[in-house]
Amino acid sequence: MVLDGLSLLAVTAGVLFFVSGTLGILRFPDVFSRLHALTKADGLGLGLIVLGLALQATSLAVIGKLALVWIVAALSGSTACYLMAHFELERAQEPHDRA
Amino acid sequence: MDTFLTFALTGVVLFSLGLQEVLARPGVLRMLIAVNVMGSGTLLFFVSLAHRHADGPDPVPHALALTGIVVTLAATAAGLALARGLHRLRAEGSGGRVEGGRVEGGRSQGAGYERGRSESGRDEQGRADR
Amino acid sequence: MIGLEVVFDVSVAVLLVVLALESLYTPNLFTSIAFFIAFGLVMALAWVRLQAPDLALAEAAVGAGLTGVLLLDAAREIAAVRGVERTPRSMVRLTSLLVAAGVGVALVAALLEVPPRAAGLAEAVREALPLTAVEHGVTSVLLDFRALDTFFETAVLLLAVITVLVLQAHQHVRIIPWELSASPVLSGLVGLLAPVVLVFSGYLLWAGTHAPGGAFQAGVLLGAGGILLELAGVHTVSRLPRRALRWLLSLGVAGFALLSGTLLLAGRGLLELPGAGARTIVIALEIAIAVSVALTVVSLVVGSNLRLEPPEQEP
Amino acid sequence: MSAAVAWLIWLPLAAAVASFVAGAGRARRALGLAASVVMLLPALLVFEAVRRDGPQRYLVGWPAPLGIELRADLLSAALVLLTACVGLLVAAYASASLTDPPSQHAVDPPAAFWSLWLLLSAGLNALYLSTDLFNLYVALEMVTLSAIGLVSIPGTRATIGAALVYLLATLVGSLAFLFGVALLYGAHGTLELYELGRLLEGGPLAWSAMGLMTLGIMVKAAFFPLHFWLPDAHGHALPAVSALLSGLVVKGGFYLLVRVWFDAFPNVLLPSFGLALGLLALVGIVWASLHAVSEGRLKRLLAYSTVAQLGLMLLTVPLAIAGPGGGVGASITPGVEPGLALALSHGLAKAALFLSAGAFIHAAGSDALSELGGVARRLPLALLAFALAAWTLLGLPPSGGYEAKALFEQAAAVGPIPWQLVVQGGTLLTALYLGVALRAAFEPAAARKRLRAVPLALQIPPLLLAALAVGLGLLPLASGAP
Repeated sequence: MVLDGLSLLAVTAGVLFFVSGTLGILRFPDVFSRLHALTKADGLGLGLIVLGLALQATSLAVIGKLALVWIVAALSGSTACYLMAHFELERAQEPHDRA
Repeated sequence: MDTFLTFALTGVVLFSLGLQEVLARPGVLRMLIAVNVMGSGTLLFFVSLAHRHADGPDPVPHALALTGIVVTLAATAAGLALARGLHRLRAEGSGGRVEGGRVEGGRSQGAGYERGRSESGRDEQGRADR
Repeated sequence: MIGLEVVFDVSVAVLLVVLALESLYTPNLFTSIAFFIAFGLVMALAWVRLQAPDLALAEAAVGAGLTGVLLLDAAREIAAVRGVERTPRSMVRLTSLLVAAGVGVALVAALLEVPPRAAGLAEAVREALPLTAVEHGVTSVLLDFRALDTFFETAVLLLAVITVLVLQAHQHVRIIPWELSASPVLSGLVGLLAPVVLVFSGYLLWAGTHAPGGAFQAGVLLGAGGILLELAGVHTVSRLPRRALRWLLSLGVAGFALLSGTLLLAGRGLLELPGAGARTIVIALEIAIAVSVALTVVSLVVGSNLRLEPPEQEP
Repeated sequence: MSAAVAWLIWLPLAAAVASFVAGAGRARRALGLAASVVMLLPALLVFEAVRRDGPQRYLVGWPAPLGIELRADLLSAALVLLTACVGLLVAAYASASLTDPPSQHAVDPPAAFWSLWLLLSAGLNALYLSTDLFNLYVALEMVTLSAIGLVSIPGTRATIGAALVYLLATLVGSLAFLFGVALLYGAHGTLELYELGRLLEGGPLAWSAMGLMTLGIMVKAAFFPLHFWLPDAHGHALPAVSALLSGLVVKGGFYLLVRVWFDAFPNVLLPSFGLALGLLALVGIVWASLHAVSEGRLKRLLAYSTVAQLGLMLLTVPLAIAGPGGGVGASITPGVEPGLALALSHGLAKAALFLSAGAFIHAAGSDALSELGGVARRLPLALLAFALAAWTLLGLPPSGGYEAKALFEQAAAVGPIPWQLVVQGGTLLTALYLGVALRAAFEPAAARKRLRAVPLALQIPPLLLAALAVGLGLLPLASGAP
């Protein structure tokens, strides 16, 4: 029973972080702060949800797969965020040539 | 409102939505998006038919839907390549030199690929090759 | 707790329709594609709800991923220049609305006539499954019962690639120049991900015989890995010599042709797998399909005639 | 004997891979030609087997509901034979007309013709032989994508634009067809055509499934009013490609409509459906023929003629519905003989027309009718082919077209509506636009116009095709009921 309560708690916390990430995108003024909000909140949110699910997991393999999902998602998320920020930085300096 | 009916209805709605947008003839890219939505609707309807039995879904629609997804991808990829090709030809046609793409002579103006066509470049090559 | 499942189904269904509406009716093309990608991902969720994990794998990789990349790249080239969106005249929109609504109503009427409780071919597959080489229902249908469909499907993929390559030969389709300088972060990620993608697509291929997975999902995943490598500046597919590329692209159809040719010569049906050794045949066939799908995917997205060295003369 | 059915599908696919992979352009051409020649053998064997002892069934792997079965009756065997014959002669023309530039790209456009043509013939054979509805959908996609690839080979703005419109239209059509198939699977749990024919009764599901599938087929076969993509696609493509498209691909759509209407929905068919289709065909014939007469370019004229001739072929549907129903096991769907005869003679004649038009354009350097002056004297053989093919389309005595008209007369005499009057009217209009084309060829050559020499290899294939079209009349197809 305790495990169920804990995982429920973890998953709701995760969802809350996702919601805050989405709020971040809507509210923040420019690309960089939006990227920041999105990557941080979603990365942590996913981590919490994975934690919550891991508690329910029956075998170690499932926990391993969940952890792999989280690591790959976090890695690719932050790389994408870096690339977008890098591209935006370059684009922001040179004048806009295309609409 | 079990799973079958919910997703079957969604399939019908998506099919009609896509059909409506295609018939409204927006730009090429939007038509391809609309066609993909139609395809997803059709496959969703097909697979929801597999879910009308208590003990486990029927694998045949799943396999057919997988084939459907791959066929839709092939057609969309071909359509997008044609759309980009048409766009570049229009840009070329209107005098805009195309940077990057190697445009040799009359080649990209549409070599008819028929032996002995009037373009000089084509004749020598054809004859030399015989 | 049955209510919760229905709530979840209905919310996924509503989300699908809302995303489709958004994707079809937003004026800006890039937003429309973004919503289409989201639509693809929720579609994968719908496949999971319909207990079709194979389709969820394929939809997420193909529907959202690949089609999204192709659309974005085409939009970048087309919309960027033209910009203005041609808004269809109201008369055309009205007639299309009427026609679509008519079709929708007819289909709903037809749907009501579909028997709500039917097993389709589920029992037939379950009974015949032990006789086939694989335990997983979907893979047995794809590669044993309806192998002819899959044979034609690999031919359709080959056709798409031929059309795209013909256009690239005309230099009409400018290959994505990828101004992205191979930044250290990207090559770092690709360095980490490439082996994972390779191992995981191998696992997906192997799992296909007894669990969800199979040749197409593994092929698309391998293709995605190939695109990542091309993005990071490691030119694998585009450096392939033309002859080798053509061999690999047609490996799927060639594998099927080889198999069915030998079966015909042995007096069996066109795709009537022999009892003994059927499992190895299916696995070999899946590897051939996966490789050709992967190469097709990379050729469709990145294009393969990035000739860095001068065109060599064929023998 | 029925193994020949399997070879009919295996051979083009294996040859397509071989020619796609082959290095030098010459090797691809040789493989393509060789495959087209060898294809004749199984086609003849299957036709003979069907003519002698009725429809042939073939199990690809597992039996029907789970697996896919192939079935060849007289209708499909005849069209498979048509595909093989026309394909061989068009391949001969293409190997003479297409250049082989040294290979610089993964796929060099002219070399792609061969693998695309072989995949097209595999798709058509599968379309004619398969009895599984989803398999028919995938075969349709094969036919469409290979046709689109073939149209876009030259890479000019006109061909790529036409290929794009063709793709978008037929993509919507195939999804409509697929939704119809899904409905039928939902209702009866099987995809086998003839099994569904026994189970399906009238009702909202059957009508909407039939409606969707018919819409899909009409778009893919370019039946009036959904034919808008055809004139550009057939009008701008290479002559060899237009011959394949107008001669063969269009017949696939006609075949599928007949197969789906008469074998999947026999109990759902109402005479009013046939009437509606007949009226659409009537309007289509008149509309397309008028367009053809007013057309300034030769290949577009022939493309509109295809749309008009398709309308004529469709007239067999109302006749067959009104006509006496036959047993299910009949070797050919009863009442469809007129349409089949016209399809065969039109296939041969239209391919001959396009190939001879190719020879004319090769000489005159342009497709416009005004430029074709003096071609008649310079290219007697090609002109003879054009005239013979026109002779067939007009249904004059010894030709295949005459047989078709005769069959139409017999069938229409029974039915309530005098469809044969429409056939005669259609033939009159055909005479009009073919006359326009011939007159342009007989114009005296303009003074400065220098016509280029045309190798014999470009004139022989159309002549053979036209001869076959005329020779078709001598076969006992019409007289002896198979």
